[in-house]
Amino acid sequence: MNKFYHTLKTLFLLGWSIFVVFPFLWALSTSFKDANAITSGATYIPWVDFEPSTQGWTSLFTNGSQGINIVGPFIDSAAVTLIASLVSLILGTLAAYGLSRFEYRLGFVKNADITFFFISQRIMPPIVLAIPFFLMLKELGALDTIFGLVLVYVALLLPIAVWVMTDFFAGIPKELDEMAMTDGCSPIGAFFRVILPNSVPGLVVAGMFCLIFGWNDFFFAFTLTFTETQLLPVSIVSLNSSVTPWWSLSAFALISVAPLALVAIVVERYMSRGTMSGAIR
Amino acid sequence: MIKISKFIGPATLLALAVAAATPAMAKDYTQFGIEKDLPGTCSYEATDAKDYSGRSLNVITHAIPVIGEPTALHAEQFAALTGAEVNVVHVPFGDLFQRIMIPFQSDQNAYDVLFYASLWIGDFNRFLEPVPQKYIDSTGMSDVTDSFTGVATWNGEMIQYPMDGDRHYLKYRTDIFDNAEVQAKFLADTGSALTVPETWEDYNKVAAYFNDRDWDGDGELNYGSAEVAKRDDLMFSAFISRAAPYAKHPDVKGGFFFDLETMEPLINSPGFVRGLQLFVDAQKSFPPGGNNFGLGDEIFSFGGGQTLMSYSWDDAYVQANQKDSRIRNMVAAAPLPGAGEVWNRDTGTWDTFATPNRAPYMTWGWSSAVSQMSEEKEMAFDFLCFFANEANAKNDLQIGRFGVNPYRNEHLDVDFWKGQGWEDKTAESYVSTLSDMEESQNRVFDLRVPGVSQFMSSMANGVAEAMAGQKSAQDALDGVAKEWAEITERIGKDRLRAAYANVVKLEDNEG
Amino acid sequence: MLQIDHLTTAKAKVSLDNVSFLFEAGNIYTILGRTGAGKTELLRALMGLNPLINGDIKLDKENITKRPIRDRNMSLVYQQFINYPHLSVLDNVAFPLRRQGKKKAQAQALASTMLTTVGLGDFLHRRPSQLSGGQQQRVALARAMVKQSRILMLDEPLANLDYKLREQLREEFPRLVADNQESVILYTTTEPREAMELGNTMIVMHDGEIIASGPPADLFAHPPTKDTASVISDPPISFISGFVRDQVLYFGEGQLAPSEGLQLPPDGPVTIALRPDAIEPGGAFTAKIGLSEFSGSQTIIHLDFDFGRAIMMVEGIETFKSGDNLSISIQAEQMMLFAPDGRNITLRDN
Amino acid sequence: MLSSKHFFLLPALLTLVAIILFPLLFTVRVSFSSWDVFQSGLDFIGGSNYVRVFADDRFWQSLQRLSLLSIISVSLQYTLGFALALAVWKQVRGGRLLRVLFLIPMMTTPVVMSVIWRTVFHESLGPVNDILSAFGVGPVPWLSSATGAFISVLIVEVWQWTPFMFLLLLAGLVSLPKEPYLAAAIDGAGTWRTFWQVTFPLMAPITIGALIIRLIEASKIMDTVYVLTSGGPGTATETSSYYIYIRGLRDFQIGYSAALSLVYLVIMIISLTIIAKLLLRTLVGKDE
Repeated sequence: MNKFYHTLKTLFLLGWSIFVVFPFLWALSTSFKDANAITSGATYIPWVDFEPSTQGWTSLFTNGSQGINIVGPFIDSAAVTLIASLVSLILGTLAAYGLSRFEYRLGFVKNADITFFFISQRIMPPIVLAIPFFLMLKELGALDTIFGLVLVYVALLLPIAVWVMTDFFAGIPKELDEMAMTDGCSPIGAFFRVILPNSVPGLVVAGMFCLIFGWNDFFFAFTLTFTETQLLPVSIVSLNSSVTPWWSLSAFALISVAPLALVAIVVERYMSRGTMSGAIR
Repeated sequence: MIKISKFIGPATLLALAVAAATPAMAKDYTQFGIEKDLPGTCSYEATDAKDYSGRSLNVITHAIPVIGEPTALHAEQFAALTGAEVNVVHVPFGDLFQRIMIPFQSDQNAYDVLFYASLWIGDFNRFLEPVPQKYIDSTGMSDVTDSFTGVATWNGEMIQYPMDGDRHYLKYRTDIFDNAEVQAKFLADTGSALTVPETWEDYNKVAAYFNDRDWDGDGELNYGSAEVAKRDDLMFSAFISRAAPYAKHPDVKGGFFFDLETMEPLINSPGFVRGLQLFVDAQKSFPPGGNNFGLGDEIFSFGGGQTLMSYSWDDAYVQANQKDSRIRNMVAAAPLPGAGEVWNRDTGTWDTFATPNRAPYMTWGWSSAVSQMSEEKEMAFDFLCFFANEANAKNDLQIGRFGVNPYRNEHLDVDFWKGQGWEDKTAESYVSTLSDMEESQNRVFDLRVPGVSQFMSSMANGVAEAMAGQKSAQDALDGVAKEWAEITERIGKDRLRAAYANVVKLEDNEG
Repeated sequence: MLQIDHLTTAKAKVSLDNVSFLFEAGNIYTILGRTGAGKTELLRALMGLNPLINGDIKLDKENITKRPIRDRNMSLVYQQFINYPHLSVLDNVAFPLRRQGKKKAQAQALASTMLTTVGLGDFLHRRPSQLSGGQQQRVALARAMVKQSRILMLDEPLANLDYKLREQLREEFPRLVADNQESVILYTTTEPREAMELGNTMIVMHDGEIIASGPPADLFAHPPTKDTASVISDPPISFISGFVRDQVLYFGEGQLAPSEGLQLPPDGPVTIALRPDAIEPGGAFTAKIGLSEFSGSQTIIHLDFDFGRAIMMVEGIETFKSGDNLSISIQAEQMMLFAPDGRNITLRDN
Repeated sequence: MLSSKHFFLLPALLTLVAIILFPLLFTVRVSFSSWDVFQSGLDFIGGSNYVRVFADDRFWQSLQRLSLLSIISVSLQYTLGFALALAVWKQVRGGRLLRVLFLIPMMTTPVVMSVIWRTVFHESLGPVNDILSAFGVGPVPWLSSATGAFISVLIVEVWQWTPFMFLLLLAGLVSLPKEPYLAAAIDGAGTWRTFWQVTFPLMAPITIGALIIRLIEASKIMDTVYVLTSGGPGTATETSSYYIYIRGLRDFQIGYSAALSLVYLVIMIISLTIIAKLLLRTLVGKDE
């Protein structure tokens, strides 16, 4: 490849990297500021531009007045996200396998329509569902509980799992299942003994999307909880008062990003092995 | 003694640990961060005597820090004193209403205690528990000023628990306005003397003059005016402040937003249009991004010394005068600018006033209440009473970001503020401005009717369209009036009139 | 013994149409047919992978038409080399045994023996993806055979291998399946030579039907129909339209009187089938040379006659220039005649 | 007969239907009621909410704005994501680190990051204008002008979701067959031509899937607007879902917002279906 292309590519990668990192660096810097360091205009480097303060960080682990303790929300968030992702992944994988291997027919409704029905759930803007979900969870006595949120998140995440896994299974030759059946497996056994062990890349991708969309949901976590169950995104907006403590927000943002950054590393491993081929199409 | 500092939270925890270790100091409550316990119905000592252990209280409040932080602080103290479990949830302003309203409408007992914007009383009154007589008779309550007792009352019954007093007034930099050199230069440049603006036209003029210059010599540009102009962030209050003197004629009774008789919206009447035009015009003296400023930005901007003038709640003023502030004692308060011409809707003419017409806007403030559905009403009221006890109120008043502002007569005491390290002019102008508003006969109150959010949201949207240059002031407000008429239609004129009558009674000084 | 009656599958691109047959244990049946003839469809239908709309399958007199796939006691080797990617070679072969309920150790021992038989004794712990295509297919074969199932089906198992491996595996095949004496072995292929070489009985399929069956040599010598002749001839057989009048066979401008090798049918149209061995260089007919290609040590020459096209084969590598004219003769004793309905009406004197 | 195929599909289908059916039917019912802040019952007011929707200019404008925003942002995300994927597809120094880095924005919570972005774009206290002023530019009215706010939202959307495209497209590239490239190389096709004649067509199925999913997600854009601009200035960044949110939860006009939602839903389903068909036709050259 010629030099021009190479330079262009390097510049592009460099530029984009800066763009990606910039908000994080800014947040990192801001998290060590106090009100004076903020109101005097943009500053960047601690000790040089401003006198650092650890207030932003300590407030996240302080109960009560000054700060919000994020340990509780962190655990709640993790619990809701993990359970809902797991349930969605299990149900979604089964459904996706069914849709990719069997023919379903209910009147004029066929496989493609069922798949569309799953995916179309994501078209619905969350606001639409806020009140009905509220009433539904109220009837179930599930408002402000992890269970209630899991229920709602499953509806949110299931379509994603179905989407990814349907495409993934479409890439696994049908003969593999047939072979398992000729080798003495029931259709269900074939799935569990043969297809599932070969679906790890797809499950990783689907699981990743579930985690991302679950961890990052704000709206339902916000509407359907009161005081007992608090998720991270909701805690952060509780700092979004008319006077915004930039320092706590920044520290908070960095902490809440951390767990999923680990997910990025896992995903990258699978991606570079090229095993996600069928997982995304 | 523990100094009050911004590290109050950690300090409190530390203090609590100390307290646990030394039970002998039982009557000394300084470990809670107050200077001393003050006598009163719900003093620390009185609250300490109660035992709510094993019971819990759910509280919804505003985001941290405004009101949210004192709520959390006092919840923590209340829990320590009584043994109760107090859960506090913090919600941004824009969503506070729905977070309270959805459980109300669906009969879900979600929160015992609610902190919210007092103007929502028109919607919430059906769901609130009236304040029991024994709290009305409490020492703290009897000192609450008439305006804020009025704010807490609905159809003659007190259903909100006053814990904050709010109004808009003008804040300005004395280091500029009182500076002889600057005054001389201003006179030379403009041909008129530099005085604290008496009308909004003056305000705009002064703001424009001082815009985009480094008049405090710190190397950064300074600006003329910081205002809350972000659509969904309390901008409606700023607009009402600006429009009130043009639209609220002291001799015209029977409604400011609506004609109480016909329930026709007055929002597109010439007075409001003039107010909006001046608001639009003022944008050129805003700091960069100023037309997207929320209250927090305004506080940072004026409180941080970036802008010359500002008007809104007390927060920026208190912030500017905190110990670590760069502009401490360089600010003073004054009544909101008035209007030389006022629209008289009875005669359909502009009346000229030799002394500018002032229409102090008793802007909605924070209030609190107990839900009817609560199963812990007594504890809930005890908590509110404790929240607002004499010692706590004094403490909260001193911390700008808490957003708690004078609402008792004892708070309007120059010596108290001087005791905080405020100098003469800063303290005196503050107290006199606030006191005078209490005495005004031409006050404007919020539209405390059912569906107030719809009205305000519609108005804010129209104002924002004019501010963004998408529509002219008249067109924008015509659009708002049309929407208001539709909302009125949907809600029902009679229901609305019944509610609005409460407001008009206060405005017409009949309440 | 496997008996199928009136097997019919739902209309699709390829479907079975009323197929009946009786397969005897211990035999290797090669099923020959072009792509789309219904070979795979037949195997899949037997296996239960493709639903039947009509017909019965009886294994040793027992009707297994409705039996679930896993209980059918059949194995199938696919054209693509498919193994379980997540299992080692050993576990791949042990897999069906484990499903039969054998203990792990026993299953692995049996699998190991089987893998040694197919020549993979050294690769037990590799993953299939680490093997060559031929080795992968051996694993698949081992997995199919290890079960000792009553029916062993192989669906064009060599089609995706390269030439050399194909030849090698084909040669080994009889030895590999020698153990499966009790089984019915069905082997599909598109290659006539393979079918004739490997099968005791050859079954010819066309358009979803079995159109002929029998010992390979008989079928080759006397294909009962024109379609059969067409399917089993490689290099391709050429068909020429002609007619018989007064005991003379006319085609194009040529004509042929009855000769000692061939008796002519009564008057009427016939289709004349010429295999390459019916044409020899030198003679009364003139043809234009088309393409010529080499196959092993033979040369195949495509010829254009005024009455149609045909193929000639000569030993050795020879170069023929395209476009030149060539004189050839047609051997009547090698010629076959088919009636307009496709029946073979060739009659010879001897 | 409950066969095994139902074992696979039914749990998910029934779960989803159970969770979603009530809210959906309820929304339909509510849209025919006047439920609002003082009237929380399910009265029946016929189709007047729908009549109001069709006369609601603000809604239709928000829909136009949404279309513009999502089409621009998704195109940018796709183009940039593809470019990035191509750039790190073949060995690059530090490639794995870059890949992880490029994925991270997608993992962050929109609400949280938008709060950070708001401080980044802060016109007098934020870094962007500060840095720009060093180059003599600005101050740029990022959040206070209609164009600025629109662009700010775009930037945040691109920052957040380009990684999504990057991930899908890179995964696709990694699994492409080698043969067509050999053929192209033998033909002597250059980088540019190889891309258009080999890579791009091979990536068509992934492209379609990625675009559709992103369009669906982008059309719901809410959190970013909520935190960054609150739909302003004026109504410059007010998208449909944010508008529905204002009507529904800020103004508490539950009945009306239900009608808005359903109209919106129908429009979205129809237009996404059309877009999907069009993409299929242009990129793959066939229907279905």
